[in-house]
Amino acid sequence: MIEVKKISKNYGRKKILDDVSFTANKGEVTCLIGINGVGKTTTLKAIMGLTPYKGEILIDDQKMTKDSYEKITFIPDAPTMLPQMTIKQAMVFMSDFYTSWNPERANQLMGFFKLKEENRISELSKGNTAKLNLMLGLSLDVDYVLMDEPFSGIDMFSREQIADVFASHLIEDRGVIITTHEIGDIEHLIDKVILLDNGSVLKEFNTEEMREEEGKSVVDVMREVYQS
Amino acid sequence: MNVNTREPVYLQVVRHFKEQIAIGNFVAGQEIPSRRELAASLNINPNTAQKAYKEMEEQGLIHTERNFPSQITTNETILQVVRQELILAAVDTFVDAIRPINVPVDELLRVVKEKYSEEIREEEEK
Amino acid sequence: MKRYLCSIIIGMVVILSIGTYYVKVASSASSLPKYTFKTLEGSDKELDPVIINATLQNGGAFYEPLTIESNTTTYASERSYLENLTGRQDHLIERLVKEHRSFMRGKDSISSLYEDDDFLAYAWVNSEYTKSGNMEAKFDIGLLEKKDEEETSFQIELPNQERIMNIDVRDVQLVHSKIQVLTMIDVNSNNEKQTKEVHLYTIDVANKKVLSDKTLVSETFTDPNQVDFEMPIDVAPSQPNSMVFISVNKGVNHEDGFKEKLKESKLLSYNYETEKLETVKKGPLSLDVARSGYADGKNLYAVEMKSGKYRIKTFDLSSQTLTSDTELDIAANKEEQYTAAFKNGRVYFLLNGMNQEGLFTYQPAKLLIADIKTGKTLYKGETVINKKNSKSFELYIEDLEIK
Amino acid sequence: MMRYIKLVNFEINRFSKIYLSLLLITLVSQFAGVIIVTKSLLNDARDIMKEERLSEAAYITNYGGIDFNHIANSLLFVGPIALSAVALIFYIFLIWYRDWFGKNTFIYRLLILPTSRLSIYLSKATSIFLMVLGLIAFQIIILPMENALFNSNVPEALLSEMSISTITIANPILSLIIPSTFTQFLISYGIGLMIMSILFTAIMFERSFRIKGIIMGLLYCGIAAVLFLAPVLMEIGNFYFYPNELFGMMLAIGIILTGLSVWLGAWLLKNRVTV
Repeated sequence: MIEVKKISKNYGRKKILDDVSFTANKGEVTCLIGINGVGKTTTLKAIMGLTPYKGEILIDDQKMTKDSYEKITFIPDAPTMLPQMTIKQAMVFMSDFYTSWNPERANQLMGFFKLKEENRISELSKGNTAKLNLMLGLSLDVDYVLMDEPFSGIDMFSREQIADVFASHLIEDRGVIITTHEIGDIEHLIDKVILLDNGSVLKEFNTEEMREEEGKSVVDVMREVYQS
Repeated sequence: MNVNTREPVYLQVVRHFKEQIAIGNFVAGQEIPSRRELAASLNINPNTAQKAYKEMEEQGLIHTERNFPSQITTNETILQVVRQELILAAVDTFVDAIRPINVPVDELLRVVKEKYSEEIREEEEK
Repeated sequence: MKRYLCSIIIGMVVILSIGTYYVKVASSASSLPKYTFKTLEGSDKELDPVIINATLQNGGAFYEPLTIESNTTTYASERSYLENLTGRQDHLIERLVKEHRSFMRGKDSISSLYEDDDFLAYAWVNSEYTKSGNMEAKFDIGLLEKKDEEETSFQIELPNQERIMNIDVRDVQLVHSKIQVLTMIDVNSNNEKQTKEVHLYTIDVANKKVLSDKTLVSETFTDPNQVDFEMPIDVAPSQPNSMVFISVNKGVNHEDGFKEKLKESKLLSYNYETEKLETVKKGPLSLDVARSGYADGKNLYAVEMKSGKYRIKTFDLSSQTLTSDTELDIAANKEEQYTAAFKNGRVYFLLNGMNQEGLFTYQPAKLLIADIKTGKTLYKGETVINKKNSKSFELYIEDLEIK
Repeated sequence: MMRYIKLVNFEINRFSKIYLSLLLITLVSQFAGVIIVTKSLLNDARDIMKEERLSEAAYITNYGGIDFNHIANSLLFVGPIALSAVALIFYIFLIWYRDWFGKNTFIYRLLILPTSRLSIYLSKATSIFLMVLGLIAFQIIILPMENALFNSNVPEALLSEMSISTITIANPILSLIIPSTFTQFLISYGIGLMIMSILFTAIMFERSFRIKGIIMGLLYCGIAAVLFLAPVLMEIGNFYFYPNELFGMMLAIGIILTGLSVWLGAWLLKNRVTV
């Protein structure tokens, strides 16, 4: 379980996060939703220790250490490997540094995404870059996967592919936190929604419960919340 | 399966299964896909698949023995009930839609019979 | 493994190449020529107190300082880093630092020091120039009572400093518990006239006061006239001396402005005890020689070159008479430069070939040690090099120090 | 530890193309320098001998022999050394900023590696330092070859042969990069290491606090400089130290400053840096 406890963050005078708290369970897909610039990415960075913050974040009841990076991985929406590397070299790099690297899954995903080992990262399209990120991130045998806007700016077919992989490779005992501002593609895939606005949590709910009890889709709730 | 985002997804999965059983795509005792396979094939969250399986087990539609893949129940009664349920649910919707037109029952049955046979014939011709 | 090739190669090359280089450097000091004195006459024991500081030069490009002590050559590169950091130090200062480390802090000018059995005294003028070009100066005074290591240190303003442009401490004495500071001064002037003065300051250490500022000599002149004050080399600068010599040389600058032509000169003596300033009678002493002589408070020694030989003249200060005039057993040679030292009743006399432009032939340096009074040769020797192929090496003698 | 070595190797491989070019430029330029400058020196000497009708021996007496120092002072010889120095100093900054800037944000990957941030910090420092030493080692290797080439190109009568250590002592730039004793080597490159760690820490300040961080970084450099030079500055203020005391103090301050900078830099990288 990832516990985010009252974290706050300022850039200068601007408040990015203000007392944000939520939990994300293993085996669940938690989605941080909000219109752009509400601190979704900052929250993920805070969890990964990529930005300082006030408050506390615990991963399985423990603070982040270097070994946590074998347990939790981050898939940002920009390439995380050097542009001059080939995909092959990127994979070698991953297997060099992570004991949790799973080469079989990597090969499987490579095939599925039709990525070629000899392609250079700098030459990849936006969609293929997202696929590469996904491939690298999901090929680690980790407990938690954090994804930042995996669908933004990607063509429809790639989105479908990614959503497919998302469903088939997010094994039930992993915890997933995903940020997005376009819920459409994955609405039926997520368990829990954290609605963020202006750096604070507006609403937190379970999607199936919301459907069962109120008959509302996530988009309905968003509309309600943001338009009121 | 087309997912309706305003209705709990697990219930939609259960209904999907029931439809498959009623049609005969799933027969008694048949092994069904694992939760992960199901999630992947329906493009849904594995948790939802899990929940749907749990619901179906509670309803007696499937049963799981330890370390074996889940199977469609062999209990004919339950299978019949599923069929009945589906028929009844469809008929309910139909009745609800036709009731305001105030058609005499005999005429309605005749039209239904004609239409239904025609559709079957057309399907068979294809 | 292939991926690590680059790093492994760099690592190996770094260790091997740099390692080998410095191992070679460490052993290469021994490849520099070693100078030793070959005894031609007398006993090598006489060599023991002799320290020669010199520089080895090779073809105008390479300098390597060296010291010949106890007849062994040591190059600076052979000494430890810390030893080189301290640098060459006068033997006396080295001893004083060892004995009175805290007092000696920052005191490295030997003519500013005075030492007797009970006291160690120090006087120095700390001067700075303000933006307007005026000098601001303070005396740095220190007195150490050796018995109980009691130290008095203070600063006092230099009296009449506004009229001074430049000040140089030349001798320090402790007379009746007062520090006497002999200084040479350039006086500030706005016009053509220049004034040079010799001042004696008397400082009361107990009351931290300047008791008196006495002008011993004052000379005013205008260009092209020139006046210089000179003092004989003090062979024991920190020892108690009751008498000092000051030669006053008046001359006219040549038009090229460089060498002066001597017009008039006199030799003055000052006695700290009696506070008397006297002009030394010219009679027995050639002034020219006295100017470049050596004094130890009792005697003035002068080196003279006469009919192909070097002579040492000893002049008694209190009686103002010539007490001896002896000939050294060494041939005089204008191409060679002498360095002399007077100590232990001996004269140490080192002759070395002057650097003649482009003439790279090895000439040995010659060392003579003789009794001052009798002129009797106690030791005579010359340098030999342990290397044959060292025609391009030249030795520059910087100073001759006697322990 | 293994990951630290892998990171060092990774950083070196990343710079290897530029690094190899630097080595190649040095090699070509210096050897070209030896050949070209030797030729022109010999021509000059022959011209003078012709004009003044001097024998070789007389030429040597009047003008001195032709020595390697002439080569070592030429632009073709010193230029590549300066180029390499500038490149590596520039790389102290680039080694960090290249991870942040551009479309590819490698810093994300670097900071989520299962290794301590200190290793990341140290691996970058180590790789730069190793590459600096590599260049020095390379110069030490090719210098004797260049000297041998020079000696074989100059007629013996005109040649004033110099040993390698003499060459390095006589040339100001060579004596700077190849100190004359091993102790001096340790001290010089120790100071280099200290300066690099201070610069790294200043960069970490900037990366942590951006514009405010630039001021903090500059302030840190200033404070470090004042601290390191404090014993010397005290001497200006009329407090005198013995040379060995001065050395001891600067050594101690230098070690403390280096340690502090590494610690602070790694701490900032761990706790304050924003990507």
